[in-house]
Amino acid sequence: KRGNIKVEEYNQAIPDPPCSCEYKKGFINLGENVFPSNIETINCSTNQQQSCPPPYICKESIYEIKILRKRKSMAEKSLARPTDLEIGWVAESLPISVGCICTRDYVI
Amino acid sequence: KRGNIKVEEYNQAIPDPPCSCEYKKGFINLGENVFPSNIETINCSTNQQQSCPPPYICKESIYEIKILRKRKSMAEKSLARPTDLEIGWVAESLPISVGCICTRDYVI
Amino acid sequence: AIFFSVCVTATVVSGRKVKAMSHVPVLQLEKLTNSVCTNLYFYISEYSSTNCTNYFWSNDYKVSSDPSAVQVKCQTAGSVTLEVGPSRHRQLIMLVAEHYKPHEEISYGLLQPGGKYVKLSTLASVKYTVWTAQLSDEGIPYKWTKATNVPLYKGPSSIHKNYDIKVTFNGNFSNVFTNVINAIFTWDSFGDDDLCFEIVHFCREIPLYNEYIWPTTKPNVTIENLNLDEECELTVMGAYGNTKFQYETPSCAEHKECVLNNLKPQEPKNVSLHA
Amino acid sequence: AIFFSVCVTATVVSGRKVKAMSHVPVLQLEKLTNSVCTNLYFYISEYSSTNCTNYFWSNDYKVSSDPSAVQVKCQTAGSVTLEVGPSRHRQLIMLVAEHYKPHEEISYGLLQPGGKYVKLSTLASVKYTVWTAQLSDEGIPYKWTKATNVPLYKGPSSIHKNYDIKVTFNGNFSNVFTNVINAIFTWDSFGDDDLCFEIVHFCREIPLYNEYIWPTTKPNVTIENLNLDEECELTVMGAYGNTKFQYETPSCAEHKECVLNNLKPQEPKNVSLHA
Repeated sequence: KRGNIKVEEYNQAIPDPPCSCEYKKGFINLGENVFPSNIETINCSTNQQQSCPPPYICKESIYEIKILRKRKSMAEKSLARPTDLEIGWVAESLPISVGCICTRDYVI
Repeated sequence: KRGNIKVEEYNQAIPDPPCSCEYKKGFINLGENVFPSNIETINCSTNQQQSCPPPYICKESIYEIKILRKRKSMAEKSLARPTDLEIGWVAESLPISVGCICTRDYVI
Repeated sequence: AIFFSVCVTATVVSGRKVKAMSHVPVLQLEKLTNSVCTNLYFYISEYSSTNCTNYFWSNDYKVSSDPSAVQVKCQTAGSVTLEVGPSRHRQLIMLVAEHYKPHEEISYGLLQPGGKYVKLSTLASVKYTVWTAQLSDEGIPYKWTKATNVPLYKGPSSIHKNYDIKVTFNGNFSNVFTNVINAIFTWDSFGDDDLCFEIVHFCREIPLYNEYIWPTTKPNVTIENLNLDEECELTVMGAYGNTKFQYETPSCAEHKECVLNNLKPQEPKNVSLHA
Repeated sequence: AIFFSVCVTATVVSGRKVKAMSHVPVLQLEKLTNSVCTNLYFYISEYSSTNCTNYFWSNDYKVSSDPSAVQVKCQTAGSVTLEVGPSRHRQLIMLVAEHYKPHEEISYGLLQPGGKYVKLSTLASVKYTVWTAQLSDEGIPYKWTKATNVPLYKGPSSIHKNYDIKVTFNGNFSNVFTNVINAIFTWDSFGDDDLCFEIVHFCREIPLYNEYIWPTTKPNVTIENLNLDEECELTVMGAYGNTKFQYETPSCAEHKECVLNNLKPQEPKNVSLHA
């Protein structure tokens, strides 16, 4: 497997940090009536990873982005948006995964 | 210092994972002519942190979000945007920090 | 040949109104008509736009004799917030500038019946006059009134003052997981030039929330659905600058019912840690 | 009294044009006029909108006798991509529907001189007719032409086919840090119903990039500024579904000059690790 950080083989032969998590990048396609229409996401390759042993586990770290969607009716509530933006667009928040971190494994 | 994860004192007395990074949340205010106008960011409290000893260091993990800004002239290049969105708005990408992770310390 | 419907609009439009707007290019007047007649679709159920477009400019106007009818409450480089005498009818409030570039529009707001405040976007160093009108059920403006002038924006206040922010909590402290804690923030206003605010709030586990606070001498905001043992931050942005207020939500430990609820039998996990 | 300028528009407008558009509500016609006359500000330097607004509908129209003038190249649930005979003049291409709700607009695109393709937004299950016109330097449409009809969208193809994606690289392989590697992707099109594509690309260290590929029988895209030793992914979205293509950029090890450039003297760091 190629080092996931490009310079590894050349000038710093340091192992991965003890609790790093392998991840895969993907994207969500929200279609033509949403801005942005394609959004990058990061998923943990598998939850239980070797370099993040129990009681820890690799978990996706969530970040909430703001998106604009075409309005269907006035009933739809919009988050704060620029005064000048046409009323036909509604602002919403969308939680996405932007990382994969080694953290406590909660049994909730 | 209060545990930064709320249940710590009650049913799972597990220490922080060996290489976790302390972080502070903040935000950037981009003003009224940009959507979204306020964007959450995460900064590492300090780079060299006790729980992420050398040769590792806490580093901000960058994610690129898409924003809309009022167009000033036709010369401005726009990223992909919905066909119906007024031409008066330009789509751009903005790298922001969405996490603080313990990783190799490159001397580049 | 006559393009019938457009001309109909023309003949009934009262000339007197035109003189007051005569300096405004037709494109901007028509863009206002279209934008209002389009957006009313979202405000009025079973609404037909034809009358709105045809008769938009068909009523007289007068110059307001009552200066308090419309008051400039707050200004920033890019906006002005106005207080308008509330009315039982829907109201149109607009800013008419001295000149327009083709891509610029007449900035306007629609107030539902009883609405008092509207925030309109402005361009720096442009002088505006406020016009108001009431809207019939078909969206046709009447009682056009030429109201106050908007003074040129003097820039942000040069002196920075810290807002004295206070927080109180209410909600359900009984269980650490199902908590619905609300935080109520209040702070002082430094006077009539300090009535509008923007707030940004977030916690470690709760994403950013942002809200515009309409003009008030007793500014306050309530943030809902917080949890116990959280570290949070509220930033208040006002005429005298930004003030950051860091705080912690109540701890489960301080509330008997929360501690009792959480004394579940504790099965130890086999904790093994290897670097 | 007569609202002078608006009426001028009315009298010179040719009736014949109106009959073809007579089913379109005035609001939608005026919104089109205003939107075009506003946006031209961004297309034409020293442009005045007054003439554009006043004389927008002042020229005749004819029904196109040349079916190939405008061709429907691709359709999705929310859009149609048209190929238009290129012209030395700026062109206006628009979709006229059978009926409009107040908040709906005539979907249109402006093509700079020589432009061939335009993507217009559509509502599912609505029939459209394509109209084109050339624009004078003042933005006034002439040679209005009623061209082809847009067939109703038949839905995505039921069969899924994988696109056979190939990549080649060019650029500067000399140094692992300053690399400017470009990846050139080509894939096959499955025929005339498979000419438009959308691509999404990203690598471990390179953020998402997204682009619309205009109609072509030889689809290709070039992604610039990649670095060596990268793991990347290109997704091609076409009429026959999405195909994901995972690949690795060339490795520094495979390029002599890159390896030589990187043989810097290696000072060991005191590596101490404690859990």
